[in-house]
Amino acid sequence: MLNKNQIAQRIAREVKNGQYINLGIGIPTLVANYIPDDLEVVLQSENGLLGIGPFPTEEKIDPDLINAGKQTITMVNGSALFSSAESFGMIRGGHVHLTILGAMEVSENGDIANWKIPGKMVKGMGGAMDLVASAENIIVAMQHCSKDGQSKLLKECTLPITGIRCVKKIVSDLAVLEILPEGGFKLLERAPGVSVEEIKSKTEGKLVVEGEIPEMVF
Amino acid sequence: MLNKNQIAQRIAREVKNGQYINLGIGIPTLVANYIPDDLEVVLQSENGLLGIGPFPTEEKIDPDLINAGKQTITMVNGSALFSSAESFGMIRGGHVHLTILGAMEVSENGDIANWKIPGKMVKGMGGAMDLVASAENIIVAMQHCSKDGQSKLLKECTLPITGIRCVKKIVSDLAVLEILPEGGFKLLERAPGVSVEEIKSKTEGKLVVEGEIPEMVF
Amino acid sequence: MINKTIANAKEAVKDVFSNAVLMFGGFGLSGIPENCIKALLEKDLTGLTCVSNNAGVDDFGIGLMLKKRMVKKMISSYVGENAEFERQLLSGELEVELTPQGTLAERIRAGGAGIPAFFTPAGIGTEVAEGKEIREFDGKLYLMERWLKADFAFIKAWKGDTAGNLIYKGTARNFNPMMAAAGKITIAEVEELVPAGQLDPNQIHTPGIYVQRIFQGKDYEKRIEQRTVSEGRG
Amino acid sequence: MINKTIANAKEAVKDVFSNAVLMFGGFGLSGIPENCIKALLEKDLTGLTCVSNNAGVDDFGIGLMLKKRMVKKMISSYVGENAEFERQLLSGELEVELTPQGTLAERIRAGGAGIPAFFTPAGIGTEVAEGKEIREFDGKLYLMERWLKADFAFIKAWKGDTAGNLIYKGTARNFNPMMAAAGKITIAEVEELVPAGQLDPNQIHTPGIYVQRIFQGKDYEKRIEQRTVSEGRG
Repeated sequence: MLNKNQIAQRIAREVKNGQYINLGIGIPTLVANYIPDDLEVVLQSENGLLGIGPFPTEEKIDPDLINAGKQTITMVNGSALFSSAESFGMIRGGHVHLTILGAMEVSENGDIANWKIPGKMVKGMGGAMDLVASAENIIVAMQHCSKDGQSKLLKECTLPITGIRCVKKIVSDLAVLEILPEGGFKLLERAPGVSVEEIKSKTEGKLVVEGEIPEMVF
Repeated sequence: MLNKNQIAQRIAREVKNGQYINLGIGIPTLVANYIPDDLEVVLQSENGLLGIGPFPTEEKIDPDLINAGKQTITMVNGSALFSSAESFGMIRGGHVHLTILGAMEVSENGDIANWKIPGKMVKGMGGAMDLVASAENIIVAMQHCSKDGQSKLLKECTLPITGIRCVKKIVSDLAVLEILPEGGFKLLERAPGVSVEEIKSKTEGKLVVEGEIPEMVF
Repeated sequence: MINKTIANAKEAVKDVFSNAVLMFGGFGLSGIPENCIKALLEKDLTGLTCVSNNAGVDDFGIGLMLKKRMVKKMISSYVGENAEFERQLLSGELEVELTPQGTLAERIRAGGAGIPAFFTPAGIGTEVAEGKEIREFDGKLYLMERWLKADFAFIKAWKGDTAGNLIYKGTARNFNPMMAAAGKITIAEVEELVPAGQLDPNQIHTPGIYVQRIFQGKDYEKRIEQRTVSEGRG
Repeated sequence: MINKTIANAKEAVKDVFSNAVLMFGGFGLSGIPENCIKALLEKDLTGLTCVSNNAGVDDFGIGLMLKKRMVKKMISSYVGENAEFERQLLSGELEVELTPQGTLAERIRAGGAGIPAFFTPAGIGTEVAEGKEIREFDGKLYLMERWLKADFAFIKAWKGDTAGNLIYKGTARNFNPMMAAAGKITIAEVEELVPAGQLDPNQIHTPGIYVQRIFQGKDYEKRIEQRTVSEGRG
């Protein structure tokens, strides 16, 4: 089983040179730590920045410079600042190449649920619905099962949907899976020590297993 | 009969303190020369400037600073530059208080035709259709009759329309007229030496004359 | 040049009325009109509709207006981290219209730019799409969203001039520029107010045409919600 | 930071193909991509659709492309002052789609921002509205307009950096920022190209994400259509 950092580390391998990337809150934010130095990529913060740098030192904290998670940040050389309308124009217009975000549930046709749990206080969707409706490539970081062992990779989502037919790939604590255009979770890689059988038993939606499934190496 | 400069001078009297104004090409451009110095107004150029100043001296000509008529211009203190989308957002959003433009024909319900003559080369509407569809107050500068004596203040426009029910006031070479909400040209003022009878005979659309019609003073 | 300067926040909010629709710039607590919010708290206002990406926190920003029961309805994209908000929402005192963040930004931009409706893919297949017109363009589904406008828009900028031209700083820009255009009366508070002519016309983020009142604010707290530091370079 | 720099205009236009849809920034002759237009003239291209507010003049700008019969269709708001244009239009060699200037700007902005359609009042009651959906919102009539996108967008900026960030000057900004976002491949030519990090992030007009190629142009003529001077102050 992968821990949060390993999930982030594995997702970082999906990043390609020259990409503009939006990282969601939580595990996706950790992905930035694992992007190889020889790749030139630009991180977008949907509250109005291209070119997120590392967190600031204490002396460089600027309340006028935060990310979408409201954390204090810095800018890299070549950054640009803009309004929220411009920012979501970028997102909606397909200019961001890769979106990485968390999910509570994903269905076998790529629907995602990550914004609302019935009966719990609604916090709001923030920019998630815009991101999932617009990005050409969406990778989800998530736990394969709930705490009580229920699969979160489903035939159909049970929670309120954030977006439909949008997720391209999932990196869970157990596996890397691709969503097939015709529907179904295609198993690509296993977490170290996790068997295909375990993944099968913990995937409620249609799992497609073809040939040998390699184990991830860290 | 008013000459072009007098038409501009008369229109300038409609300008109120604090207004943002878009001046069309031709006579409307001349209006700027007659706005009293004690009025603070801002002139918008729809190609992306608020705060048009006077024409430049030879040394100050800047090819990167032109008005919508492609003339070299200057900026006043407090100017702002912006894109064409922002500029027409301003216009469409009703932020420009007063639009002054020329017309070939105006109908008694305020329709305006000023962009196309059938059989002649079409140059295009430029920003005129956006302006007339959006401005809360539109004043037209025009000749009352064509060169062969035909009225240009009509029951209905014969030329292709630029916008409907939008003109609020007309300053022609013969008169100042208001378009009534229920339709009709209400005569407000006569040009020096022009009689109500002459205006009547040269206005094809419904002319409303109530009481004494004062003569303009220059 | 038209002079939009007023004395202070109190004068800025003098004619704000109960049941008005108000917009507040800011993302989280960054770029919020602190001075105007304080001045509004001094007034007896109820039934307000507030358009703001977030709802402040319990003891700062719009959270304070919620506490005073001034707000009837919030139009926002994310309202987490606010216990008083949650209490009022669950008790039915407060109404909330949750809107995807990009849709919210675009609805406000549309309000300022005279676009009564537009199509966006955000929310297709979700409860956000319920009751809205769905249409296919070029093989993809979109839903129709309407513009948003306000009686008063409260804007926070870094620098401003007496003509109402504004320059924002960092990510404190966020919703401020669109809201400036979408307010019938737009009130800008700035950290530094200069005479018209001192700001480079080429660097203006919000042209003064959108701003009816401007004043230099004071005592900015600029609270940080998630103070995050790194030990290394930064 | 991603480096978008290329050597020159020739390299910039290397993959432009016949029948492509091209956008050209500029209003009149101000802010037009002079270097790229020259480089395009060196190529054997036909059947182009050109989106540009104007069509240049007979001997400069897009007018030169018309002369070479490279253009099949123009999408513009105003095409006056171009005799060759008139000749080709009357002879049926050239097709023109006239669009109100604000609608043109907004259609391009929509193309870049992922808005497939929007409503505008411009053109209601005119021939522009023919065949378009008309709808009433809040008591006023609007017509629906579609987005515009391009295979290649040619942008002229004042300063740019290697990351593709752009700053325009004066009214030479005009259509450039929206077109930068609406091009599948956006090519920016700038008067001054600097390393990433030298432009203030707060003053960027076009973020580099929209720009695929950037180079420093040369020999800018910047022709003036209406040289107008005053004797007095200025």
